Amino acid sequence: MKKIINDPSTAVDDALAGFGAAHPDLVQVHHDPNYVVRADAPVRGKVAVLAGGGSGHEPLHAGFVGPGMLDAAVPGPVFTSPTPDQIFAAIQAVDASLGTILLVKNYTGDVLNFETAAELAAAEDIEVEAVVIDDDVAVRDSLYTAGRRGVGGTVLAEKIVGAAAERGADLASLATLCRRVNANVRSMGMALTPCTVPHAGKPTFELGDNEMEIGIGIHGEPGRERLPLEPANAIVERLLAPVVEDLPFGSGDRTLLFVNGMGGTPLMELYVAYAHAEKVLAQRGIGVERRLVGNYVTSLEMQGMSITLLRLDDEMLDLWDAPVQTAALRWGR
Amino acid sequence: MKKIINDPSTAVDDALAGFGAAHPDLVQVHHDPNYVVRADAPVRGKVAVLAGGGSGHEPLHAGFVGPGMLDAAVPGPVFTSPTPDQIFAAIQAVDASLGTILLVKNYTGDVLNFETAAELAAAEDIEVEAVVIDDDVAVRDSLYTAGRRGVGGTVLAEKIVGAAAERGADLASLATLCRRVNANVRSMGMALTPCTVPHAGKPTFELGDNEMEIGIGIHGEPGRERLPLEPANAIVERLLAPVVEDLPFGSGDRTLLFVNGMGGTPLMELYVAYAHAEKVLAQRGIGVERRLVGNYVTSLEMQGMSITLLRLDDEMLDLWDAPVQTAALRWGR
Amino acid sequence: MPDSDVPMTAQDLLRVIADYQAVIAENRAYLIELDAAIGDADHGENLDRGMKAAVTRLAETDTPTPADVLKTVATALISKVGGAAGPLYGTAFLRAANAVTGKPELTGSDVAEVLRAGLTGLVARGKAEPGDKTMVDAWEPGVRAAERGVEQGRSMRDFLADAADAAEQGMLATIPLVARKGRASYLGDRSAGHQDPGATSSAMLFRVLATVVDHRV
Amino acid sequence: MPDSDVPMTAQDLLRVIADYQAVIAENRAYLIELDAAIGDADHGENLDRGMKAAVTRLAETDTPTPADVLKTVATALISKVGGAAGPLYGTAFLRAANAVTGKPELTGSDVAEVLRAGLTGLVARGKAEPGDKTMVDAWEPGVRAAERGVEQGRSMRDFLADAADAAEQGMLATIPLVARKGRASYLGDRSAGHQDPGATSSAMLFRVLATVVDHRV
Ligand SMILES: Nc1ncnc2c1ncn2[C@@H]1O[C@H](COP(=O)(O)OP(=O)(O)O)[C@@H](O)[C@H]1O
Ligand SMILES: Nc1ncnc2c1ncn2[C@@H]1O[C@H](COP(=O)(O)OP(=O)(O)O)[C@@H](O)[C@H]1O
Ligand SMILES: [Mg+2]
Ligand SMILES: [Mg+2]
Ligand SMILES: [Mg+2]
Ligand SMILES: [Mg+2]
Repeated sequence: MKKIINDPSTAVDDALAGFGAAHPDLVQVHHDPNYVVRADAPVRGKVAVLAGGGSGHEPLHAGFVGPGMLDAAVPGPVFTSPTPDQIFAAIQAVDASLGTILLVKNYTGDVLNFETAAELAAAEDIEVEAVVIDDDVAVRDSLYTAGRRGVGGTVLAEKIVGAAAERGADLASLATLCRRVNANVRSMGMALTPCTVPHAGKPTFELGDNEMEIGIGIHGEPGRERLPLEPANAIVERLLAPVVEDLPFGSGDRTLLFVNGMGGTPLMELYVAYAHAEKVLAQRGIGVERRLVGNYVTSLEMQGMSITLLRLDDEMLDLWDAPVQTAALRWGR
Repeated sequence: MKKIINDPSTAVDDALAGFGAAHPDLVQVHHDPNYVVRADAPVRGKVAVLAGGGSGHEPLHAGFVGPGMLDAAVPGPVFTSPTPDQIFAAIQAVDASLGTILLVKNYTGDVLNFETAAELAAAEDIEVEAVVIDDDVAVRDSLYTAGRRGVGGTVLAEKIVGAAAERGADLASLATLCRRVNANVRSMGMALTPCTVPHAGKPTFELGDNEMEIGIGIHGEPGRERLPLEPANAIVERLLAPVVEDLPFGSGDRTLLFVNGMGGTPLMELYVAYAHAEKVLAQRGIGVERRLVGNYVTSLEMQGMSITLLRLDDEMLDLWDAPVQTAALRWGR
Repeated sequence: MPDSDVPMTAQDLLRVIADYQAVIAENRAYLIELDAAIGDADHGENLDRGMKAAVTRLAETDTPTPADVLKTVATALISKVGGAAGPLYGTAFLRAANAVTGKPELTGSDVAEVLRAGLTGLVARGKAEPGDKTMVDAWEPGVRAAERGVEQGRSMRDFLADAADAAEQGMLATIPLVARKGRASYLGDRSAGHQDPGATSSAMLFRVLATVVDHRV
Repeated sequence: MPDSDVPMTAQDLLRVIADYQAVIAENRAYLIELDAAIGDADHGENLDRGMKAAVTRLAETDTPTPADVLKTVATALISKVGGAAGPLYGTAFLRAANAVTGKPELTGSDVAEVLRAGLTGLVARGKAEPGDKTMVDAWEPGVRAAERGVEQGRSMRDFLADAADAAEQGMLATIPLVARKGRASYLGDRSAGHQDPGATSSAMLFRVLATVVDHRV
């Protein structure tokens, strides 16, 4: 295992300390329990927006804490959901009496721990609403399974909901908005290489020199199928087809196209993919009005990418464009 | 070789096309010859700021094109300097009669090609000044060698000079400022893994599972020495010591600390390194007033990092804080 | 309950927890490996962290009742583990504790009730059914074997040994299954051919319980 | 110049360039490998791109003079190669062209002058001295051998063969050297033990020149 860390058992804490030191203008980092809040938390007069989950997906979520996006991020150990009391402590740190919305990626662990945290908050008369994000089309959904995973769509939901909260939307309408974003976003991912969870010490799976893994999530887990490596354009088409067909996206749709790297993918490759993705969508009459390209929802040092497509309406578009000031996303003022 | 590309011979062109498509608000991309200019180029009333070099270092340089930073970026093939007529075409595209400053990383190829481009420009009565960046302390400098390489310090120079140009500084004072930045910045890098140049098809060097390469540049080249892998804190100390001693930085200095990933390094690891770097500097009485953490000057998918330290004066600090609007760095307005 | 049967004390339970912690620590890498194959390579790390916390907290508790022991473990797991295993095992221990609140010792049928309550909690929380390739696939046969033993008037030592055997069989039976819950479900058919990590750590719990009772002096 | 010596024509030079392009294409991977060891793994790719461009441009030129051929190659290299090799080889060819402007054919001493002019351009541009582990280490002995041959009245065929031998010896002599110019210099002492890629592609150029002249009918 080759990592710039001191010890697998302190890596998350050390990184959080570094994150706090590197962004003193944006965030405050709390240790034991671990959470990250806006430098000016709790912000009076607005609903707090909180997201969390296992570590190893950086910049998600801490990199999105700041004006216009998240009030708090709650990082668990690597690929392990945070615990209820940790989440509850973060809720208490950001709640400003107008309630807190919890954005939860759909994994059994995350859902259960956030559920419990929400109960703890309710017991203290803090209003909370948890909304589950499940945008990954690689997973077959059904009442009898764990359902789809939350992946790239999470960033878009955090940005859009965060912007609405900043403008003063109330808890119920934020939850409705968040569900609307989730209902209109789809993702699919692939990997060229596995990643190594620090405490595991070796890669989660092995891939041959000429193989790729299709339908991965963001926890270094194996995907749905293993295929021979293909040129970028073929990979893009392979990821986009199920994304487009699932919603389905159709001619005339206005979209946000998000090409996401899994952590170890150079920008050059993401832009190669982006170029073709936009072309493929254009051929289907799907218009790309906003774009995001980069390593935003990652699996440690994994090489690979995911493609996320969000159908925009005027409100979402306006909220996407609204100012944001975080470590990983910044624009406007 | 595992990459999301279509063909080694089209990777740079494809990525540039994607970059242009993904950032239509910021840049225009020109193909054959390849260069990237601000969407509003040429910008009247200011000196143009141009940088360039081999591709494979993304987001350097195209990711820094936009208001407050570069007017043009000129990307060569992977790890190969662009050609003089390519650079000259970019100069012509951005020069607004107040001259153009060329920021050149100190590599024989870059220096020779930019030199020739400058001659071509002079022949057309375009005023140009080329300033060479050579901040890498891993390389012993002497009159009889190729001298030090330009590495992480390049981003800082581009930001600071770009901000000054935006404020209307003239060509001569920009060149002086750029030399001052270069005189006050030092860097040192290391790698955990090599990278694979697309046209070469295999890694430039091999590293054992328990080895790291110290004193690397940004071209996937082997470094000055190979050592057993160490914990993050030890690596940070190993990189910082020669950086601090070279200038030297001393107690009371105000600095910008830049922890840079080589392309495939997850943020978690960079923040682990950042945390310790700031501590080590504090112990020496060196104050960190500004920070940058991320994959900004990269070697394709290489895992590793470099640490860059810049001694700030009031003017540099003010220019660093000035608004910037590029694909890779954004703040203010 | 056969008259000869010695009830289970809080001390016995403390021993169970201590031994289970040791077993998990020993099998940390093994559980990580199982989870790497069809999950995210953290089950061993998660439980190891949680059980260490449980043991630490128990060391700070004076003269607990059986319910106190179970509840302390529950809260330690809930507040230290995270992931799916934390709330699931945590709920199981919490419901188990609630089932025997106030009792100074546990008879054989109390023990079977404790196990049943744990399973009920697990299912209430995780909504998994037998055959979904989860912890439930070890718990369910384990609990049923214990209850059958009680009905048949077998000794605690004997029916817990049966329960451990049944849990282990349930664990092995997860191998061919296609997962319908938890992360392994994302793999679809590719999840078949691998043993479920949660069922494995659960079978270990049943085995420790049987062994401690077996070795009582 | 021995009277028997046939002068070098523009056609001969076109053949040299065509053959050199083929040699570089064949040795692309080898030159990349040499550059990977002490540089950045692009020398073969760079020259291959440049020579292909040179050949394409020459195909568009009607009845050129020797200087035209050399100049076309120079501008193709300068505008298509980039890196260190582009301007260095480009300047060498440009200076070589300037040395024989207007001449319809090149005598033996013209050829030696062309080579000297190329080397002078190379050194003017790159500031390398013999022993710095660069192209110069192949060019310098190659040019000296050619000049010595002219002085001694040897035939063009013979002195170009000598020059190619000398260039190859110079190339091999780069192996133990510690680089003082170019990327290899960044490696410090670790650059020793590797053959310089630029010296290698230069020796190939001298060899192609000798072979073309040797094979003339
Ligand atoms: N819904 C569920 N009901 C019961 N057990 C479950 C459920 N989901 C997952 N599990 C169990 O949890 C185990 C994984 O636990 P762990 O790896 O610690 O958490 P995570 O899946 O969050 O990484 C699985 O092997 C499975 O036995
Ligand atoms: N200053 C110099 N003078 C002469 N030759 C040089 C000089 N610097 C580098 N070279 C030659 O250039 C070769 C490398 O060329 P190439 O790989 O194409 O360019 P780059 O070094 O820019 O990647 C080296 O092997 C060396 O022979
Ligand atoms: Mg997990
Ligand atoms: Mg090069
Ligand atoms: Mg797991
Ligand atoms: Mg090279």
